[in-house]
Amino acid sequence: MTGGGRGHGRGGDGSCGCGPGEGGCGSAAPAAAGEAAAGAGAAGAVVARCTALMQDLRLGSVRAWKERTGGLAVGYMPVYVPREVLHAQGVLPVGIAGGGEMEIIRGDAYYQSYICHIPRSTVELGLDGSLDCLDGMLFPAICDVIRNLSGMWKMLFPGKLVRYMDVPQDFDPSMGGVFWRHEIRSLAEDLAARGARPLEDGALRDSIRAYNANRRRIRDLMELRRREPWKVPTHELYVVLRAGLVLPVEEHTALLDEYREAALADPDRRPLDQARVVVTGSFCEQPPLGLIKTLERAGCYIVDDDFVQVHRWLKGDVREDGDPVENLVRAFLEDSIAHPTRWIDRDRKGEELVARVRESRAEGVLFCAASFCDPALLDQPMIVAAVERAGIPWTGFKFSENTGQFQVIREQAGTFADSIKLWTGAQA
Amino acid sequence: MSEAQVRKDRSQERQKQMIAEHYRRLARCGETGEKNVYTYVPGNLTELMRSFHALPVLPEINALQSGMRGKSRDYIAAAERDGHSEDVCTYVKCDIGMKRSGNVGPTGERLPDPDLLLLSYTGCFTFLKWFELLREEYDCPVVMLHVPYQGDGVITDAMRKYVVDQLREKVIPALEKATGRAYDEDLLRENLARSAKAEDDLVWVLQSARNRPSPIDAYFGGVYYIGPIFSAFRGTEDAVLYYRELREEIEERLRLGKGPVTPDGDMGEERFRVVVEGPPNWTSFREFWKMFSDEGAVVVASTYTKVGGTYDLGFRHDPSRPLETLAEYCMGCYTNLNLPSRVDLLARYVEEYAADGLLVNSVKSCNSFSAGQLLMLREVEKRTGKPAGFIESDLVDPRYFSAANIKNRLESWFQMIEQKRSGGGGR
Amino acid sequence: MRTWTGIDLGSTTTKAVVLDEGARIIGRGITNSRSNYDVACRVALAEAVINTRFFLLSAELDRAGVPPARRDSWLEEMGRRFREQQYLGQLAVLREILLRLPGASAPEERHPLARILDRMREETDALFAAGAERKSDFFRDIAGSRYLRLAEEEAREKGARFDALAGLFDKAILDAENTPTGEGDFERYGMAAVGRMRTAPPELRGAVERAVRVDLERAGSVGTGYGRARLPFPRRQIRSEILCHGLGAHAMFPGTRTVLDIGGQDTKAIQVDEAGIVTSFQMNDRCAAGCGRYLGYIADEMNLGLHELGPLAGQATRPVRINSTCTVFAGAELRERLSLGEQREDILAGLHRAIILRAMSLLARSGGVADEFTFTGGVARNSTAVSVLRSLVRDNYGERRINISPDSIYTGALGAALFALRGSAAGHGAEEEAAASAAGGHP
Amino acid sequence: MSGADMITAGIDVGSSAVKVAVMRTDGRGGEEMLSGRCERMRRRDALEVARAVFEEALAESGAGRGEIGYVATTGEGEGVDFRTGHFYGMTTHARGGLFLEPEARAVIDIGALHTRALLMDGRAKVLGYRMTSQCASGSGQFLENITRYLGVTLEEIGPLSLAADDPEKCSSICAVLAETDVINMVSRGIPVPNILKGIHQSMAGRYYRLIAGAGARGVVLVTGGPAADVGLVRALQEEAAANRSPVEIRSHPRSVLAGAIGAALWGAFRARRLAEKGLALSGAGGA
Ligand SMILES: Nc1ncnc2c1ncn2[C@@H]1O[C@H](COP(=O)(O)OP(=O)(O)O)[C@@H](O)[C@H]1O
Ligand SMILES: Nc1ncnc2c1ncn2[C@@H]1O[C@H](COP(=O)(O)OP(=O)(O)O)[C@@H](O)[C@H]1O
Ligand code: SF4
Ligand code: SF4
Ligand code: SF4
Repeated sequence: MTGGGRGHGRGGDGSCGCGPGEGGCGSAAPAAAGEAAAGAGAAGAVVARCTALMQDLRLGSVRAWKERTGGLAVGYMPVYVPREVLHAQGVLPVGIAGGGEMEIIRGDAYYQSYICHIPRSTVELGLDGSLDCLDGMLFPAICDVIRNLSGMWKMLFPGKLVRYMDVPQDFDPSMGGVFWRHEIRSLAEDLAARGARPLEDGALRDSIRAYNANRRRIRDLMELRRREPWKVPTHELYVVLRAGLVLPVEEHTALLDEYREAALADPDRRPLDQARVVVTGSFCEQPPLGLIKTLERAGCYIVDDDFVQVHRWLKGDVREDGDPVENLVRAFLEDSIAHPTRWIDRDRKGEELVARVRESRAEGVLFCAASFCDPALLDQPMIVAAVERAGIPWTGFKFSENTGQFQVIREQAGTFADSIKLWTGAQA
Repeated sequence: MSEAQVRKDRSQERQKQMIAEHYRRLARCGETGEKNVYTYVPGNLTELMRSFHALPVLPEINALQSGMRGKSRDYIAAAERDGHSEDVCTYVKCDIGMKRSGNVGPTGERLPDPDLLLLSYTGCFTFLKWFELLREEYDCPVVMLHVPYQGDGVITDAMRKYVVDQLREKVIPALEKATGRAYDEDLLRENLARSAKAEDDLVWVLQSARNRPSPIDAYFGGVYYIGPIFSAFRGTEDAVLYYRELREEIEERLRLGKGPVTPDGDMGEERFRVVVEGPPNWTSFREFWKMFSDEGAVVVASTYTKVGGTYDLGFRHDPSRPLETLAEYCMGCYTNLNLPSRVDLLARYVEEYAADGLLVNSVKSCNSFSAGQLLMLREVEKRTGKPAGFIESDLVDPRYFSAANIKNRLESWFQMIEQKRSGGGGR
Repeated sequence: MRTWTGIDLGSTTTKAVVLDEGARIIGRGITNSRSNYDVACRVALAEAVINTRFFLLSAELDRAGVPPARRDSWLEEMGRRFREQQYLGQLAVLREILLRLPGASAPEERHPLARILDRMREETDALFAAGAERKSDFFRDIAGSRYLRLAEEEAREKGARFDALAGLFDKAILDAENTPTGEGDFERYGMAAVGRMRTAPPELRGAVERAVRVDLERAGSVGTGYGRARLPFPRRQIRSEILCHGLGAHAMFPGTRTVLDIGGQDTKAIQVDEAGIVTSFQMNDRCAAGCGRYLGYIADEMNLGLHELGPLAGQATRPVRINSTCTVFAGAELRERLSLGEQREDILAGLHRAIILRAMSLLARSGGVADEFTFTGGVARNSTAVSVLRSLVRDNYGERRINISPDSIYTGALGAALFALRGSAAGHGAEEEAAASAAGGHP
Repeated sequence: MSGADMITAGIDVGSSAVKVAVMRTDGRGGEEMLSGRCERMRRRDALEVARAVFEEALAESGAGRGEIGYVATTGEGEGVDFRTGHFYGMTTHARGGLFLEPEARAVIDIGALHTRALLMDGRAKVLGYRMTSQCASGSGQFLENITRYLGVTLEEIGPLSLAADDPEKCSSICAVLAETDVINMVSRGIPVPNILKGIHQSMAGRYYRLIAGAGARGVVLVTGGPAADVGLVRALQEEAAANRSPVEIRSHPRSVLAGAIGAALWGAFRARRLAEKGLALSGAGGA
């Protein structure tokens, strides 16, 4: 904030000369003022609803949906799957983003200590019956852990549909495209064999339209956050996006509208003296909500991130006319983000991140990767190099979805925010 | 191991020479103009590369050699200093560290910069990152061959076509460009025919462990036996000769009723027969091996010796279908099999090789191998009724080899097998 | 009489068990493990032998027709006074070492030191009075807690440097500990202890004399535990702790099918069959998070005895969720939570739960919890750990019979002693065993 | 007012010790330390110790309670009830480090549990940092536990380590298991100096990676309690030399007070800011 925000928040007098770190004081009383404000009003109600959905590990809303519609529900590990296809076949796609802070009793028995946390809680959810309502699980090509989880799922739940979705790493329509087309077709056949509607072009076009509408809303909210992060704080946006993993897309789209309106209408949402940062690295295992709040409380506005990435994997709209499967294939090949789980020919990842930093006028980058997350952590040195070349300050830390202790992270993020706030302003 | 052996076997001498010669040629690439291609062990297209007269360089082999030569600690530290995480695969860090420390290979000679990175992306996502990182280091061309995973335990026509198309449209042109030579399918066929010959002999050797006592150790000894065929030599005449000699030597051991060679010479009484899943530890390879041989334990089958091809399942390179056979080879490598197939294979090993149990060495580096091993262990135990053991270490990071801990678990496991055998009580 | 011993050289404590021909436990000894394994081993053995003498003594009293109630009250009082004598002996050693330390020559250190030591000696009577609470039974712990308390007083009242005094103790205790009690202690202190009793019954004196004279022949011994490789035993007298825990648990509760052992640095989940033979096991990896030592740190941090933790945690009303069980961070976590205003009991309850959760995952890894389930190791002495375990087992595996023996900490040593006994039965005497191993023969 | 002298105090509550510094600043760059104290908690209540040490430091400085313009806490001192404001640890270590060693452009702060390396500019602006993870291996606490087994005091570690002739490598990553390693060493008869040096080397390796990872060059000041450990500092210097590193590791006799000093100095900075704006300081929190 180059001398911009003058709000009298907890951060002190709000000028660039405010004492370093004071944003972090008062930690003994975690219910801070800013949140109390956000907790009230219409936006607060939407957020509360979404939080409940996110924390309902037994997927009550999915169960209710199934009862209502009699349709199939199929889970997926949420980095990217062609949800449009499921939707067109009348199947509810359900993103499974681990178990958050749930207690793990048996899931740990399947994993050594040096493997990230999300597969443990996912197995735990499977074993404790939380995922009973799912008729199958899709495991897109994210990393070796998820890949192997697909095999484990086959062994643990022999009655269910289990598919490993090997997304192409070749982006030539005549090769990777053909392969992906085939994968999509065979997924559709598998679903149909389980009682879903056969895949038809008309229905798929409608589904593409529905998801395009959803993606557009999300892009708008992201844009709003980039401009005025105090209006859509990330700890809210995050749970609103998480709700999209379990809700039917139309409902989620409506909910996004509702949230946006309420957030914009809230007069209490005024800027604080905070540093603008882009958070990157947590695209698979999701950070605990407390971590996001901690970053915000330590003086950061998160103006861009890669949480709940499935909503944003495709950068633009999918074409709505012509061969819909081909359109999905083309969108995947040509319009996906530069992602750690994809083979990228030249170093576009760093460039894309730097571009995101510029677009969002961020002042720094926080690498926030899940512990033991190979794709994120192996990417980090390359991305750091790009960020450093661009002269952007950065820092990094690791988390796991059940981290309950944020003291160290607060200290780091606080120091980072301090050094941006104190001196960026002083120079201006 | 070699220095400890009383009499060096001929095959071993040959392998040493092959390796030395290979690295010498690599070191002289600059002068001779020979081209080299970096690639990985699983799904390596050695016959194809050699048909372009390109020399393969295998970063994993360099990393494991660094581990064995006690250099990996420093290399890994160097990579971590440059911002690599403690959490990730140490092969990658060891390789990057080696590059940053002068790129001196296992024979003490410098390795050439790659003319091409051939990313045959088989069975492991880390490969992808690894070459992204190397691309930054060398700024050289990369060609990606996406080998689909056997998610459902089968190779479909669509998968085969996808790989063959990539080979034809991407990999071959890239090799042509990098080497300045035209694709020569006849030469490729000749190479493939030689591969198949060597593969026959290798399979015979590996299966000799069905005998009691087993004349080989299919893990600690096995990693030497697979050396030529998994790395730079498949399809060469040298490899054919090596495997013929090796087979003769093992036939001789069998005739004499001898057990396997160990770090301390011939092994004594064969007390335990075990199947091992997972790669070995390289930094304390001898110490690790001795924990087995001292107890009279011999490994009769292992999956690690299948990462560069599951020949004992019947696969042979087939000169009559050159690109298809390469595609099938890539897709059939061990880590490209799904977990149920891996369990099937292990259970089969325990039974066919009359093993006392399965031991899993879970390495921290390798999610491809390790994620899910605990379930595999349970399943194999359930199916075979034989007790399974579990230890943890790493490939080349000495910090993760805790000798006391591993020894403790191994000892307990062996004693448990024995206690079970004798029906309780003392020994 | 012929006896068989098992020694479990653990990471925190070293345990010894003495068996008679009928596989009955007649002696138990325990001491804290320390920098010198030989000493730890000797002390545990000596304690077990002393305990065996007490067992013999009790038998002598029976033989002399002393009624059980009277016998027990005599033995209790004599036992306490015996410990006191031992304590005084060790205190004298400590004193000598302390006053010899270079730091202690300056008057400003020496005087407070002498005052502290004098007061420690004066206190012993009360320390070992009937019903008195002691932080632990180990000299290091008892003396340490008294010393630090008194040093703090010195610092507060007389302006001595607390840090310096504490440092001196840390130095001296090592040597003091390594000047161990011996097997002969019973002879040495037995009579003195009787003399310190309020009334010294003549039957008791006679029985002590007779108990001292019994010849204890060590017919065989087997060692196990974390540090077993360092035991001064030939290889074939060493057994894996997994096997020993399995067999020990089986001996205590023959219906046992699953064993959980939580020791100082490792946690083991073991499955055994109807003969006590291990069929599967899992232990924690290189990380010692969530093991017994963790509780040790917490107890230190709170200045409590280990035995006080469980009861305190049992008073929790709203247990706190705790995920990190890094042993070293335990203290930090505790402090942070306290500073956030959470209740000590609630935090403690959370810590206990975290430990048991880790154990649950090892159990799951090893094949689950079968009926009957036996919980062993030092942590089985902790009431909250036990109750959390009970409820988690019930929730996840249904009703299971859960066995906990008062001797649970000796399970490994018992298993080892049983192996020794069976080894002898199978025809290996102690000498024979030694000879076999000296010849390097593989069994 | 910014021209007038001001006395401020900094209280650094660590996980094992409380440090207090009382500073006089003139607002024009003149800074002077009036008193500094460090006391280990030894399981006493942190806040009580903090209060006691604060009183002592105050007495030593000669300043009266009423003269203190700002009481700044850092570290885990947020709970200190008489503070004016709180500052993040790295910010204060940078500031304090620069005060102690004006040439320093990086600080490695070794605490009882965490270690962080930070890079700064000539105004103590933190430019980047690295921190150890949620695992206490190689921490100050670890070393402290070890000394208990070895029966040496903290003060003796350094000189003993310097006397090593054949350092014994310590292999375990885990601080708890490493203790056992060390016990094993003792029972194998390895001399104490060699054990200590081995531990120092393995710690130095870890710390050096943090320093290098943060991208440090030039003078690096070691702060925190272990900075007084000459053996550790020497091992760090050797590690840097072995890596032909562009850094020069230094320590300062008052290194342990860096956080407290930094807090006091930031407190002064902040108090002047607020005064300029005509804002009165509230009792606690400062906001
Ligand atoms: N009286 C007690 N009450 C509660 N816990 C105890 C008690 N005694 C020991 N413990 C716990 O047991 C642990 C030691 O267990 P033990 O089985 O002796 O371990 P090891 O065999 O590794 O030495 C200690 O760390 C402590 O947590
Ligand atoms: N003279 C010394 N030599 C070595 N280590 C020391 C010395 N004095 C203190 N320490 C170590 O310093 C640590 C405390 O450092 P400090 O910076 O106060 O940490 P924290 O702020 O986390 O309490 C303790 O763990 C202690 O082991
Ligand atoms: S968090 Fe990372 S390593 Fe773990 S499953 Fe997800 S992508 Fe894979
Ligand atoms: S993760 Fe495993 S297969 Fe992949 S590069 Fe590392 S060691 Fe090799
Ligand atoms: S220090 Fe803590 S987290 Fe690290 S290995 Fe040891 S117990 Fe585990």
